[in-house]
Amino acid sequence: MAKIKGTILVDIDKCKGCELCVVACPSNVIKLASDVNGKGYHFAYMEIPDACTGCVNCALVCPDSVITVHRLRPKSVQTV
Amino acid sequence: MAKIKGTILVDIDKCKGCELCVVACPSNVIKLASDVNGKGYHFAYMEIPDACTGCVNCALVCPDSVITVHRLRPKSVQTV
Amino acid sequence: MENTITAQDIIRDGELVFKKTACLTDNVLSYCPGCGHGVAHRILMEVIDEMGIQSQTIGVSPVGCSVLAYDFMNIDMQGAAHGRAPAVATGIKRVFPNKFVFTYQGDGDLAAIGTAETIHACNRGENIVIIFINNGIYGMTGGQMAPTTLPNMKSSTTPYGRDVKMMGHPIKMTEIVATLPGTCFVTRQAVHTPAAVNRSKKAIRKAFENQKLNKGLSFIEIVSNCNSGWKMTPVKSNKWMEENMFPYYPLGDIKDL
Amino acid sequence: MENTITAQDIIRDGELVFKKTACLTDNVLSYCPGCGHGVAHRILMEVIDEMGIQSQTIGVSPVGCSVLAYDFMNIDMQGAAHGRAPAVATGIKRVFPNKFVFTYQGDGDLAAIGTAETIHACNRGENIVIIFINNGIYGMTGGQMAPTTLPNMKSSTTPYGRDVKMMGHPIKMTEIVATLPGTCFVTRQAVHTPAAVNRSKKAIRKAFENQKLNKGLSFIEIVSNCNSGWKMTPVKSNKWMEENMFPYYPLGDIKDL
Amino acid sequence: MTEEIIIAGFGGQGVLSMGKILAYSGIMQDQEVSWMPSYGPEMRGGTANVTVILSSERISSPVINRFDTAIILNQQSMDKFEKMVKPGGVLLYDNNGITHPPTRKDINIYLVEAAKESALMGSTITFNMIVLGAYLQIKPIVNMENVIKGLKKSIPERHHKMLPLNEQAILRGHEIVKQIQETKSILV
Amino acid sequence: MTEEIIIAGFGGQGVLSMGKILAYSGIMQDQEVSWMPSYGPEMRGGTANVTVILSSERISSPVINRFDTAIILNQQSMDKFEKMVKPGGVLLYDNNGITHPPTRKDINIYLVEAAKESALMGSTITFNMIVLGAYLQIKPIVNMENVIKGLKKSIPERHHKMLPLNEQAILRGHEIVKQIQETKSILV
Amino acid sequence: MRELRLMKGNEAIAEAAIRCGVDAYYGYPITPQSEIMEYLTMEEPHKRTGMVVLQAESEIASIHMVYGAAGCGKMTMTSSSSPGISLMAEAISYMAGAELPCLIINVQRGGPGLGTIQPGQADYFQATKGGGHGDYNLIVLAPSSVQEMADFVGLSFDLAFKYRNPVLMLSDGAIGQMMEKVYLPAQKERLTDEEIEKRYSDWATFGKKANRERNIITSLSLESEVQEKHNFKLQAKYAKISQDEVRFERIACDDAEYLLVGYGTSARICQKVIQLGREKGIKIGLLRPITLWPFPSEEISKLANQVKGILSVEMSAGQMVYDVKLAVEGKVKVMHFGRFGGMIPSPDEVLHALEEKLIHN
Amino acid sequence: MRELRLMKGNEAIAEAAIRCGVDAYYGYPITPQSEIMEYLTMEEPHKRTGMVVLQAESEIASIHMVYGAAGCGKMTMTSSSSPGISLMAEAISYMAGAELPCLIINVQRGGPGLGTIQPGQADYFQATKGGGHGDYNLIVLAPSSVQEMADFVGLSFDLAFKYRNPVLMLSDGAIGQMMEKVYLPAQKERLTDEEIEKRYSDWATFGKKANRERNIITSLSLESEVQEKHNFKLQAKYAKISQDEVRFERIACDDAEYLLVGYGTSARICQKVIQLGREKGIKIGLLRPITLWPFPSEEISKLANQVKGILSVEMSAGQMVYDVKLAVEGKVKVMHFGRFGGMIPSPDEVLHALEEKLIHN
Ligand SMILES: Cc1ncc(C[n+]2csc(CCOP(=O)(O)OP(=O)(O)O)c2C)c(N)n1
Ligand SMILES: Cc1ncc(C[n+]2csc(CCOP(=O)(O)OP(=O)(O)O)c2C)c(N)n1
Ligand code: SF4
Ligand code: SF4
Ligand code: SF4
Ligand code: SF4
Ligand code: SF4
Ligand code: SF4
Ligand SMILES: [Mg+2]
Ligand SMILES: [Mg+2]
Repeated sequence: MAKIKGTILVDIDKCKGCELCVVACPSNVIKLASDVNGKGYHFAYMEIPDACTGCVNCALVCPDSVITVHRLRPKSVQTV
Repeated sequence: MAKIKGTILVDIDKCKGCELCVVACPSNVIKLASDVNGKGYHFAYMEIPDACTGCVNCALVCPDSVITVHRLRPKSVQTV
Repeated sequence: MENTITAQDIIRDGELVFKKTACLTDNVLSYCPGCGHGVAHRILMEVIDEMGIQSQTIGVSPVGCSVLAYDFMNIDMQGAAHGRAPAVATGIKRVFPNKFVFTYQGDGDLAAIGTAETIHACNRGENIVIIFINNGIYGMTGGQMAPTTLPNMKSSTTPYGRDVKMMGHPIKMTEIVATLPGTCFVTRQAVHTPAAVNRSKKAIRKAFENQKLNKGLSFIEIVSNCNSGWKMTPVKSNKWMEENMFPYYPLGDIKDL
Repeated sequence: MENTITAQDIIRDGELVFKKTACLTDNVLSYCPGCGHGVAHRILMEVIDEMGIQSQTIGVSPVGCSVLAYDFMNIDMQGAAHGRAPAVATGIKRVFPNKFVFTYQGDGDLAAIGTAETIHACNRGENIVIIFINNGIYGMTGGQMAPTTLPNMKSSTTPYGRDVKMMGHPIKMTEIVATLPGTCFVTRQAVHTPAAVNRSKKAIRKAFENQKLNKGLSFIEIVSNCNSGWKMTPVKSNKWMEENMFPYYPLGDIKDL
Repeated sequence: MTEEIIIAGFGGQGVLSMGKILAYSGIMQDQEVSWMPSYGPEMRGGTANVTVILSSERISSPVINRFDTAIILNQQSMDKFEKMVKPGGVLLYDNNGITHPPTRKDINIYLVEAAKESALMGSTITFNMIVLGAYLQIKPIVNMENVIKGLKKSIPERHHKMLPLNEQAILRGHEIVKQIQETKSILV
Repeated sequence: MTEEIIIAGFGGQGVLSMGKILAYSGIMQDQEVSWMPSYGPEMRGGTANVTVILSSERISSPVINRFDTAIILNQQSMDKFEKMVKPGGVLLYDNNGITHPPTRKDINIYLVEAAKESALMGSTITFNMIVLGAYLQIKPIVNMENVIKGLKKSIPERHHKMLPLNEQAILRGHEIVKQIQETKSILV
Repeated sequence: MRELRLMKGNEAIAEAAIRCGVDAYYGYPITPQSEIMEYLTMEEPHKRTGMVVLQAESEIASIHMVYGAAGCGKMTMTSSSSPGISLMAEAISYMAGAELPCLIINVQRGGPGLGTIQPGQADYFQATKGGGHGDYNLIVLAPSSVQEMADFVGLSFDLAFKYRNPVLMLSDGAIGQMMEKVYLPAQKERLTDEEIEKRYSDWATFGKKANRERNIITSLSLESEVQEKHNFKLQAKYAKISQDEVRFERIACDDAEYLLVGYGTSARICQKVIQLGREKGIKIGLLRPITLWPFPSEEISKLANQVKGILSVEMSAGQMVYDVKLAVEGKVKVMHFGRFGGMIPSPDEVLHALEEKLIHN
Repeated sequence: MRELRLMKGNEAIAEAAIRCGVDAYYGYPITPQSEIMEYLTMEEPHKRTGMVVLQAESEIASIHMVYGAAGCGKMTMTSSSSPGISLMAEAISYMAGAELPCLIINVQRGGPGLGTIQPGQADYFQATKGGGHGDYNLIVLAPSSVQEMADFVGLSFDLAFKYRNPVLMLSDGAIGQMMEKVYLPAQKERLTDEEIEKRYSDWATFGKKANRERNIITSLSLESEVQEKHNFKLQAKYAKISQDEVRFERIACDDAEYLLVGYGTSARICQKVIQLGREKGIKIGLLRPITLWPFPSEEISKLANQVKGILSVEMSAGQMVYDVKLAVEGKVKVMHFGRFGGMIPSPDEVLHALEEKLIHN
């Protein structure tokens, strides 16, 4: 099946490591880094980037609006 | 029929002539005087004293609590 | 023959069936002729008299025509600032939980400036009684619109009638406080007829009994007249009240736990 | 092969499906990690962006954690005193009847000190939108009891849990204002899951559409978390909210005229 | 010229509007005027009074406690204001409801039975105009023409049909005082 | 004797309680003390700091802007407080999260890797006690006995079972500094 | 030519407000000033000029409605009497902090507390020293005639917008309730929304335009440094106002040997005192502050060099007298005479007090 | 012996309140004083002494709850910070008018408006000149240490009941938030209802007993004459308090050539300034008013005869300085130095200001 592919960009300097995106992602794409950012937060990153469908769930629940989502529909879908 | 008899005392100096007792009396006992009291009010008085049954309706609605009511039950009734 | 019986005879031989309660002072009420405040005062004081709680009762008077209630009620009283009677009563009741505390407030006082204090005292379920005289107007200050002024009703600040588009609809505080868990008894009454007076008095009695039982806040609205503000004679104002106020503010118990 | 597609490919060839709205400034939100205020801010600004009304909108921020909302919302805003946002919004809307005006308030702000202003703005049917963030606590001042704090819930002024006998029950302002004729749309929502976020946003959109149509006051409660006040991680707080807040504050439309 | 007047009576007797007409009349005659009412909580049954000053100079205090003229229409006001009339001043009163008539010897006292007269005229609304007319006969500080102008100004348009009746009442007041003035040279 | 100290770091690092223990220790030693925290709206992620003064005399201003000692636990605090240490004073810091270490030459700087040490000790709650111990090794303004007393006073009864661990951490702090002091006579 | 009317002071304010093009009045009834709103509702200014008149649920709501509308650059006002003004204290401090132009009218009655509804002047401290918290100043105007009740409405708004500062008109029940002749100003057009957006584009909230940063109305700065900077700016503004906007009236001062200082109703009474005094050969003058803040300290200081004594006449237990003393700095004796609690001093007793306290003493 | 603790000023107030036998605290959260109510709720004083602690829905509700309980003769208090105190202005005027004893605590922050939550001293005018309407005075105490935060609770109630007058403790965020040693008073018993009914039977409301007239708590007199009489009575009381209750501390004044006047946190800083100054050879003294009303005018007037100049140090743009000037009456130069808007002056800059404004000038 032609799967929709997505990717997220996390503004890691502004991420507060709240983990809400982690639990909101249906594909378990996101994890918190063991490193911290300048403010001392374990920021979010794509642990399994391939699993991302670009469903925007993570972005919808991110309180700090630090997630940007792009989505690529497989050709077949795009041309329909 | 042995009728219950009543009578009212109006503190005419304090009566404000509001007429509420007049309309509340089921026996049409009360009227406002054409004279006025010290405050310029047409005070209430018993125009038909015989008709008073001492039902206290007038006293209940008098906003200024200036009506006192006495009642005499006919002997027959009193002794029952 | 019956018609030979004089008033003197009746007074001498009969029984005294109605007399002003001793819980009212002898001061002449400052209210306009026919104003419902007077009857409300009296039945409230009768209840206190009949329950024998004069020495344990503290009343709170508002700012409004009844600001001088303490001149007429023969009990210890505090005059609260405009709208704050429920807070004052809370302050009293919390330090004297076994005394009887009530507020007596007008519609401007209770439903406009005092909205927050009213709602929160009710919501906390303070063990007090609130007597709420709703005459649809600010009596004391000369007849301005109250939150309870009826649609299209004239007042000195709605000289062409209350325009609900501009000013909103009359607020029904009684229905609102009935929804709060802190109130145990919420009722709307009147004092314009003997029967209404008796019902109101019963309600007040129940409210104080509730207080004795620590049941929460009892809230008694009395729909009343303001002859001066409405610019009517007392008799006409009572009629107008029946015809116009009661349909909007229907009488009866709203909540009785 | 699909797995050869890189993030760069997707960004280049795909579409941008989510990006922070330009109606939010670039300032870092001052809220704690995971605080619902952030999401509420965003969807509110998205609606304004999508309706194209940024240049006609005036917001009113409260005193509470969202006191700095004007640092984050890229629109003209006024900071109101604690509890007075509905009065401030009334003042604005009456002189600018064709602009869009909203307030954004916390539960302490709206349901405690601001009770009178809330109820009367709703009752007058001011053509505004009220966004009411109910997190059951005073977030900003360090987690004191709010009028909406749940029974037995701990806060810094109810360290042993809210005793409803002493403090009364949590107040449901949303249900109260729904009874007032001045409100046209009253709903309770949340922002803790993608679906909830979408529903909240729809509600906000509807509220602003109502304002455009002069339908009266739209009131949107958002039940939210306060991780700091509740002393929980964001994830746990959302769970706790579902289990404890929602039963008391059930989500859904209460009134929709 | 300065004339300082108090008009005092019950709320419903048209005390304030009498003062207003007087003040407006003064304005029509290019005088300085001030009109200072008692005010209080709107509980009826109380007394109402108004201090009116007409002067050819800028008026300093609008609140005074000595008067050239007192127009008194009930007993409470008599009790309060009789003593405040300046020696040689005027006290004009209606005796309806007055239980203790004025007793001072150093002022000019006029009894005007305006209530009775207004009943005779068939309209109680003329009461205060009779009083006003009486006063203006005693102290013609404004001329009739300006009084009529003042009357017009202070009565709402929709009541202008009552103007002739009011004028008539003022004239009736004139006459009553004229009669008094003619019948007694020394006033009680 | 007067010692003016600032302790500054993130909200969660036990900055305020470290100050409190120090202050209580001072009391146990019959000193005058003041403990003045920064305070602000309860939004997390901000820095927290506390000024502690121990003195043999009555303390005048509890608010000061020059310190005998600065204990610094994050970069923001370093940026703000490094410059406020009096010449010849002490700056003690943990390097976790510090991107710009202190550069002043006129003060005595101690790097104490307390975060690392506390991880080694298996309990992050020892972090601030290690720092405290380190500080007290540098400036033994209160003796250990009184520190333990202060600790007891400032920790709620129910946490007293943690006292031995805390004591251990303080001693670990002592040691770390002792080592530093032994290995270098001139401090970086 | 301006229109001549016989009006109450309260009514004159209301009519002047309509004519000055005021955009909104928000208020709550209280004696002795309810006629302001009553007159306005009767006149239906929304039909005459589009002016908004709204009865709020409380004084607190009124003043915050004023805050909102003033923040939009609209000419906005409220009025109340003593207890109602006290309730506005927090908001007034906010408005001063947020630099919002507006007009607040206090038709004073006798306090403290519920007090009486009769005239008083005991809110002088509250008006001039800030009933609210923090360092701020209101511009305070004191009308002493019905004419000034009308005139000061326009003046107040001029000053309010010139300095972006709230203006308080400190009147009292006597001036509010009394009728006098008043020449009314001609009707001015209200500013259109476009004009407002143009004039006040640098601060007022009317919707963020693409060509400017968003405008924010606030009195908050969580950073003390920022707050202090803002306060320095406010203080500089107050210094400027103190320099440029002092207003007063000198009556019979040129040859005066004794000086009365009085404002509002007291100043009216003092005029009679001057007359009575001069009839007795006492050369009395009156300095009538028109602005109570800024206070005419300099003028009083000058007069202190000339006179033998100064009597501050107020319907209070003595409040303005301290500002007089501060101005005089001990140069001559400064005394106070007042009736209060709703009482109005008579000219006789003021003269008597002057003689007792300054001449025979 | 009294118990020694390390406590925040806010906590010290709360603990002292329990120990002094206070009957009720009603309050509403606001930084920087929320710890008072937090400490109280944590301590559960209803179990320790029967003291009532209730979180109200607003400051307005709190202060009116205080009104109610105080009217019952109970020892009642509330606390807040600047904006919250402004909201109480009407009620405070009512309480002064009704002569109710109570304690109100203002832990000041920087204003105006919402301002900052950092310490300030800009509510001096509000506290001493009456934020509310009408002629009244509060007794105002200014603690300058945690110890005094505790000690002044009892003192406040003593004064409040002695004079039947509200007492205001004017503290600030620095003293509220800082911890110091504090010796706590021993636990006192609360008065029983019977004791209260006996002590205050002539005025407090606790239910009308057969042997006395009803008691009424009010601040209203519709008759001006009656109101004025009441006001004269209040003024006489204030005069008595002014005479008997002035409190201050003299520090290093005996040989001082320059005088600092400062209260609360500023006074603490001034102590350091004295030290720094004397190190430089400048003989500085400090007069610390403990009662801000009544103000130690007489003592300052005396010191003005001795020193070369006076600097009023306040965390405000200059408020107390006017009372200093009134006391000094031009005898020596009086200047003001302040940081504000949440800023606290450093001892260095105060010394510098003193040198600039008084010595090199
Ligand atoms: C703070 C404050 N605002 C306004 C007033 C003026 N005021 C006195 S009574 C009143 C309203 C009275 O109306 P209501 O409560 O309905 O009582 P009523 O006179 O009708 O019985 C108002 C607005 C006041 N005394 N205090
Ligand atoms: C008059 C006044 N009283 C109290 C405060 C202190 N205060 C600031 S925010 C707040 C409550 C905040 O709670 P809420 O409205 O629920 O907002 P949240 O922080 O939870 O979002 C309080 C009491 C204040 N600033 N002003
Ligand atoms: S939801 Fe946003 S702020 Fe929270 S962890 Fe994810 S990206 Fe970071
Ligand atoms: S877009 Fe969807 S799938 Fe991708 S990370 Fe976000 S929630 Fe997960
Ligand atoms: S009801 Fe009472 S006051 Fe009214 S007329 Fe009758 S007796 Fe008089
Ligand atoms: S007692 Fe009854 S019958 Fe007698 S007068 Fe009164 S109402 Fe009429
Ligand atoms: S004004 Fe109205 S409410 Fe007040 S006393 Fe008169 S009738 Fe009653
Ligand atoms: S304190 Fe609570 S409401 Fe405030 S930002 Fe933090 S989590 Fe959000
Ligand atoms: Mg009413
Ligand atoms: Mg909240």
